Amino acid sequence: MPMEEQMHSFEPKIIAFVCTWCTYAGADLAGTSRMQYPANVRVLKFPCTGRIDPVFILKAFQQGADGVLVSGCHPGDCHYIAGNFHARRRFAVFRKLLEFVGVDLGRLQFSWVSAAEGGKWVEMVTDLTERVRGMGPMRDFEELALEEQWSGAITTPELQEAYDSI
Amino acid sequence: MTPKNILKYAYYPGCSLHASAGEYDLSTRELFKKLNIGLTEVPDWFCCGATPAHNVDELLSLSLCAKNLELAEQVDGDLAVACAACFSRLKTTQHVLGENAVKRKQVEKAIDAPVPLSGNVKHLLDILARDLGLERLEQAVAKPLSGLKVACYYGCLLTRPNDVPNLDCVEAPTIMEDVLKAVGAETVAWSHRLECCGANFTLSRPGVVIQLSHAILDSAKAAGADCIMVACPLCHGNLDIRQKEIEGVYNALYAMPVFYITQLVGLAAGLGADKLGLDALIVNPMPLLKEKGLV
Amino acid sequence: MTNTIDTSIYVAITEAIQGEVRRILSEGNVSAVIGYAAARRKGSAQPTVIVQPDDAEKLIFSAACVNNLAVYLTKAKKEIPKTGKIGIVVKGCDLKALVGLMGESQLKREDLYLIGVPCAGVLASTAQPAQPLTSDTIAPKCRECDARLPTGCDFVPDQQPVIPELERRYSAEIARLEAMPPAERWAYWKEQFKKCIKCYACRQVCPFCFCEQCLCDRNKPQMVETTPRPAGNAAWHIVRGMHLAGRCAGCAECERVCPMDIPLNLLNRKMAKELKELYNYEAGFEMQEKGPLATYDEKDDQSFIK
Amino acid sequence: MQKYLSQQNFIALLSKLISDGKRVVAPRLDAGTPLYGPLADSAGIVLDQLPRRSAKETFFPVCEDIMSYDKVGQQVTLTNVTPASFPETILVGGRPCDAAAIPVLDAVFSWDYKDEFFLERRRKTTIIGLSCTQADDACFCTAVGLSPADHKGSDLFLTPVEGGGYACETFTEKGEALVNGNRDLFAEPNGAQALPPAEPQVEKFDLKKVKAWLDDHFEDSAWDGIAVRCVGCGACAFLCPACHCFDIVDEGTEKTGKRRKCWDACGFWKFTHHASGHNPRDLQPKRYRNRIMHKFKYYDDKFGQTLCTGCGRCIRFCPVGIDIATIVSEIGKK
Amino acid sequence: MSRIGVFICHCGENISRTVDVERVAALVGTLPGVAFSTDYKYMCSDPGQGLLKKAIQEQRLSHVVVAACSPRMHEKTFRKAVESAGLNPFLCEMANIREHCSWVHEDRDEATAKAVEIVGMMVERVKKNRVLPTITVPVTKRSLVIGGGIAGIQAALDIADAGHEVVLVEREPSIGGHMAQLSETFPTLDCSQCIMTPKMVDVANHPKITLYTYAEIEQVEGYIGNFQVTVRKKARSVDEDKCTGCGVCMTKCPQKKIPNTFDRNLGMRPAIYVPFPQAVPNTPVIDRENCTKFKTGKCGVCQKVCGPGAVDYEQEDQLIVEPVGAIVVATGFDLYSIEEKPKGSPIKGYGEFGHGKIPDVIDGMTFERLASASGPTGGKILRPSDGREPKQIVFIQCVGSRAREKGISYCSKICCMYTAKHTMLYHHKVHDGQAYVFFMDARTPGKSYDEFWRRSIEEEEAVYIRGMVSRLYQKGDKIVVMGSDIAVGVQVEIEADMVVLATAVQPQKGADTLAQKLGISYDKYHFYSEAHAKLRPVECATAGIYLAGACQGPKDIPDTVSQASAAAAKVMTLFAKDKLEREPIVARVREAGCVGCFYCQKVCPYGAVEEKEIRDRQGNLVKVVAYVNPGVCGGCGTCQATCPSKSVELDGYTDEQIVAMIEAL
Repeated sequence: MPMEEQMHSFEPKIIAFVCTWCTYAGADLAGTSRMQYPANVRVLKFPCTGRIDPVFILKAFQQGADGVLVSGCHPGDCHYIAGNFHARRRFAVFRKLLEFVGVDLGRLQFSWVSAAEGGKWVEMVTDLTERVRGMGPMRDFEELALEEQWSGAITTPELQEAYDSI
Repeated sequence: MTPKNILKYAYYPGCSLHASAGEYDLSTRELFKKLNIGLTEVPDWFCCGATPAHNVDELLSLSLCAKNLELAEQVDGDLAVACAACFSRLKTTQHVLGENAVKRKQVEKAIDAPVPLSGNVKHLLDILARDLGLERLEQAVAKPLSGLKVACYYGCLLTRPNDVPNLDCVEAPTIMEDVLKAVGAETVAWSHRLECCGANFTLSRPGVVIQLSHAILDSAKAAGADCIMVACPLCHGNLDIRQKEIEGVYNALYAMPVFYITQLVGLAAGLGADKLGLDALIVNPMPLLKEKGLV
Repeated sequence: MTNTIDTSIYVAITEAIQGEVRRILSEGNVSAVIGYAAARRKGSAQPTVIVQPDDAEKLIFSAACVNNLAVYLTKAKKEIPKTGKIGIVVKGCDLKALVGLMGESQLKREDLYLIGVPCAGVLASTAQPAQPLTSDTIAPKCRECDARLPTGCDFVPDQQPVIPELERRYSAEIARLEAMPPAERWAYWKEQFKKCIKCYACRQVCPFCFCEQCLCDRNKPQMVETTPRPAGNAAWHIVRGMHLAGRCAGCAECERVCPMDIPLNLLNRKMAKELKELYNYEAGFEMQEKGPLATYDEKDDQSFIK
Repeated sequence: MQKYLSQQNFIALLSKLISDGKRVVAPRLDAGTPLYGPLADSAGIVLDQLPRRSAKETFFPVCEDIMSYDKVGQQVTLTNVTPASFPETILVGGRPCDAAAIPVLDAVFSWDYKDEFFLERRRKTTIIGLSCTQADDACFCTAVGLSPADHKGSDLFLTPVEGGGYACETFTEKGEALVNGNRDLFAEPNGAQALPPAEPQVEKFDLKKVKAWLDDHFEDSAWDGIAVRCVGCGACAFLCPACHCFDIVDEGTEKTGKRRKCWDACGFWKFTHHASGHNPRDLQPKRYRNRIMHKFKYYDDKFGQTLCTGCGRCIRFCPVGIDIATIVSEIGKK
Repeated sequence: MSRIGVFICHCGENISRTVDVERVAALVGTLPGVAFSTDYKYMCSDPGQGLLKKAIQEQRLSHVVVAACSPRMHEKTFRKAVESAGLNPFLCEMANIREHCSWVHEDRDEATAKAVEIVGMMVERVKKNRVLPTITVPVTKRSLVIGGGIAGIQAALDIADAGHEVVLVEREPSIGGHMAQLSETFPTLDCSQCIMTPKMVDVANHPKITLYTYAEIEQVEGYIGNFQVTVRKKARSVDEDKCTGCGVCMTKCPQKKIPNTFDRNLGMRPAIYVPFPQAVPNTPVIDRENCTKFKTGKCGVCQKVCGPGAVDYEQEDQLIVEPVGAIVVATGFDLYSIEEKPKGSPIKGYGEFGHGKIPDVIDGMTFERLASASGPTGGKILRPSDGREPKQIVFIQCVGSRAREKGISYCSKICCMYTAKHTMLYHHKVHDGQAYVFFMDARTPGKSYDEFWRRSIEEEEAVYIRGMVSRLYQKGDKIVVMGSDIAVGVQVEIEADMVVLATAVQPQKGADTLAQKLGISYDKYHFYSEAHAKLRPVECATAGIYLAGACQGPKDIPDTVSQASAAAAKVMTLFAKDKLEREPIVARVREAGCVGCFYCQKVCPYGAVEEKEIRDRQGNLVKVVAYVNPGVCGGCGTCQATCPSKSVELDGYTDEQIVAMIEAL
């Protein structure tokens, strides 16, 4: 089908890693205030952004996420004093690494969303979803996952099919 | 890297020293020659923008100084500055551009060159008191200024604003006194060391200058000073050139010679009146100097 | 054009090392010394552990002494009899690793006797051990070396290495990659990572990979695929890059030993570059109680956070 | 049967095989590194350097799926990989040290358990060996009783001759079939002088004495000295043409995943690490001992063969310069 | 194989309106490991919970997922229910299909699909949940209070009155702190001494309070409920038990020329002294720096004249170890000095005000002593230089405060009010005098504060000039104050007889070293940091340590006293139970994997990570690993994300649980 439609029919998978005190609460607020946003996002709750290991972001992409949102408390608001400060450095560096190996950072968004910012949560999710929709599916890791060492590769019809399907 | 004991500097005279303050320029060059301190005038330097520029256009004033700083890089050694205003502007530029990357980019675009923020900008006072050092200054004294009571006048620009010139304590500096004591003079404790003289209002609103400079002369007199020492052409202009006028307005009599630091130190170093341009002073210093047996 | 690099000082250095090691062993200041000894292949050298003063003469230093011996003080340490203070021969680059390890409570300065080597450079992995050191055969890391004279050691032979100016290949290569569009970079690394066979030589020679149980060996949960397939390989090298960020001081052993020629040090240098730019941090120069990722500043850059 | 194959026809042969839909595995550059791999076109072949990894992966891949599982509700479905789907393969340019290892491996893979994954590939693969004309000081095939001109393991063996081209000799039906299938490309021997084979410098091991020593020195302080340098990576085993330890891992999620067979190395701390947490080879010397024992004793005990062909890869690429040639010849002198 | 029960809530129509709950229940029922799934109108209702419990027992469920509202709403509810049905509460998870799904999406199919995935994720997660027992920590029901100012005194009395033992430690020879130095207090102008001294006496006589004056904290070990505090009791050279406080020693001491610091050096005191007449305890202390006996070995008068023979020159410092369960820090404040500061110090002096070298330029606390009836002048306002009564007095506000260029950017909070008070006291004592105040803003929030301030202007005739003072200088016996009146836009010059500077409030000297001993954090000015600026203003991030008074930030007396009582209340809450219970969401170290790089320790905001030695049977040290103290751990998990080998795990948020969720996608 034409690229245009393809883009449109594509529903990106967005994974959000959020801290329970600010952003999760912010998302709850968005709910209680009945704001509307795309249904593409799946939320994983952490006590604190400080708990979010960069490997999770990698894992999310490997598991087929088209976009990843990481969000926590604004600087100074951390329920655990400094978790978000540590996270900030960790991610500042990690995103550079991902970028360097060729991941398009358009698919990875970081934000501070407080418990009072239901609106901002909606904005973050909507923006990322639409941006990623525009970028199309995250094929890099999916393709990589199907790659084999030549010696181990067996080109069975099913496999070929799976490969062509992406 | 030049060894510690050989001092050499790039020299930024500034406009005044090439005009109204010729004697400051002269005495500076002569004194430094005497003290074996190398001075190489910055090639093709131009106005720092002085006090007006930054009130009109910040980018302009910053760019002017930035360009001068860049020119100074061609000459080996730190940048020696005589005029307090130039000193203040150059320092301010380094400070502002060091803090604000955005402005720095604009300026670098304007002058089409990187701004040397690391280069050391030093006022003559700093060079005499610290680089040369009070001890070596004392050794250089040929004719101690003993018995001469001097009111050291800093004005507004030498130490202010906080954290920019870092020449000495902002509100209670002693560097001038230190230098003068080293050359045998006596310094008086007085209140108006750091008050404003009116600076460039001297042209636009002389009234302000008359009033402010009067207060300064007055308190110097009250403190028993024979003369005033300055390190800024503007201050000098207001206190020296306008002194007669002030005396007229307030019908007082000061007859208070106003020296440049290099003139007094030069005197102590044994330089003759001609090499110090003492004749260029409006308030004739000769009677005083004769009285003290210094000429 | 090729110009040879003067390694004549290595003779004097070798003698100095032998003398010092003989002394400290016979005086009993140390129980063992880790150094380099000549090996069978022409011009080659290999790590060795000496406990007898008489064996000191086996020690050498040459352009083939590429290994970062610091690794023997971490993982392999458990197998070197820990009978007391240990002497170790270190190049400036190796020393950086030791400094880092001290900061991470893996080593104590007082347990070590550091024999520093003024170094004019060592051979690249692509060169044969017998080849002379030239601007072509010198290891890439030596081209950007900023620690040719180790400091803070207990003993450093009094020699001055003369070094020609060599262009910095890593910086250039990083710039080249950064200039690519993401897809192209991805393709580049994919080709490289596909070759990986997970022999873990990179991990095993790395002084900072001192974990007893590597995260990537674990399967509950399986953070990264352990099999040597492109997916697992990429994940492994990304995770390792992250774990070394702010710690790797660029001994480039991982890259040297990789039998598949994967330019691993590029990842580490890139991380180092970023940390320098973000937090003005450089690993290995002085002992830091906290690395850049173990601390923070409230004013840290967050321009990437909405 | 003996033939002559010109350089030009050699390339032509490869092209033909490729166009016949055969998988032609030969040394070529993979992102700058010489490795065996399927040729996309005959021009890609690189014969002047020894491939970094041995030819064993043609039969014993770095990693291969052997089974997959899928869970739906309480229902679990298992799907086995069928060796039948492996492609017909011609392995070209196998060095004597690589080719010679294959028959050695036959022994272990067709012993009590028949490993169809290995054997099926073996059946479907024809090996064209190539004699060596250069050796470096890491090469030691002669020390283990082979030679740079040894055709062991080859179905068809090529020897470069003066004035270009190769003298070829077939040793199996596979080899003959290959020649017969392409008669037009093979000429009769032209009597050209074969280029002198390489001459590795390592003196011949006394394998009997080596084994004799190993037989009664399982426990010996010498092992500590030998392995003190070893940092426990798998480079030696993975580059080795004869090492064949493998690990079986399940990878995937709760819902779906694969069971995979991939190379393992006795250098790793996880090697023979029991679920209990106990490891009989808990220290590096014990692990390295296993490497030597397996190559020069156990395999001999079981199959009467030596598990080393002297390719020298483990010497060239050991991060810490462990030199098996030195170690073994020293053992031989004890 | 786990037997998971999934319960989908309609929440009336809140969920079922947009999510096809029956369908969700049906689909989820087919997930591996799910043994039972159902939907119900109101899961949180009694019948709903009943249904849950019944299912757990009848279906022998091993884990539970309740798909309903936000866990922040009802997680506790359902975990309790699960517990009452005999399952560990932490084997129950909630899937948020209301706030995160039904309420934010309109398309029924989309919402239903999303709900299925959300529940699916939680199903995978809950499989990895472990049984977590609640953590309990024993509590020593004794409390330490550091600092004997009004804050410390108030906290100590409150805690002691609640029946718990208190150890009160004061650095000075007497308790009372700064409040004892004050003359009268705003906004009521009652005499500080009169309201302070009774409380001091209460402390001294309270059976539950152990008082250590002239003592400092040497070392603090342990954690909430279980601290071991070492107190250094400095040698007083006077035996407290023998001394009757008759004071003969002081009157007879030949060395009487020592500046009296309590009186801001306005008066003199002997070498053996009590800081002020109402001191508690009323036991003198020998100032060894200045005592002739200690300097030259001669003298010894005090010992001779002391009837009970209490004077003891050989007395030495004592170290006393006190086990306590909670600590209240009330170390109070100190005043900024305008004197020249050492080069490079972030705080700078005031050269324009004469660097403290002009004798009649004093600070507010000195003025308090002048105004105090028990002060060096008996309450008369007299110039330190010549003892004359100042007829023109200038008060300058914000000296050091709100002055970024001087190194302090905060507002000292109390100066506006006490300066207003000073103008009143001055006017009461010098009727023909005139007070001027230079101020930036008058900050008078607080009960009847503004009225008080206005009174100083409207009734007590203080002249307030809005503007800064640029310079002071001595001119004859006058002090010329040059300032600006920005309201009128003119420069003003006042020839004053005396100038009083409202200098900034700073933390006590050594506040940082004490903080390091206690393991609590402090800001760049060394004020102690509270755990949360709004919600936990009296607690430190370090569990079991509480803050009272100006050590946390500038405060006036009412605020200080209320915070002290609040801190006391926190201590009592802690002491209300014999064992401290806390949610078991804490980090645990896998010692097998830990290599002791202590990254966890470096990033832990709570200082919960300790070093632990692992030894073999022979007692040889195998390695040093990290140990997380469950009593102190705050449960943020930063340690786990930082640990290179993932050898520390946060219960309830383990890698297994999280990876399971990611893989469920």
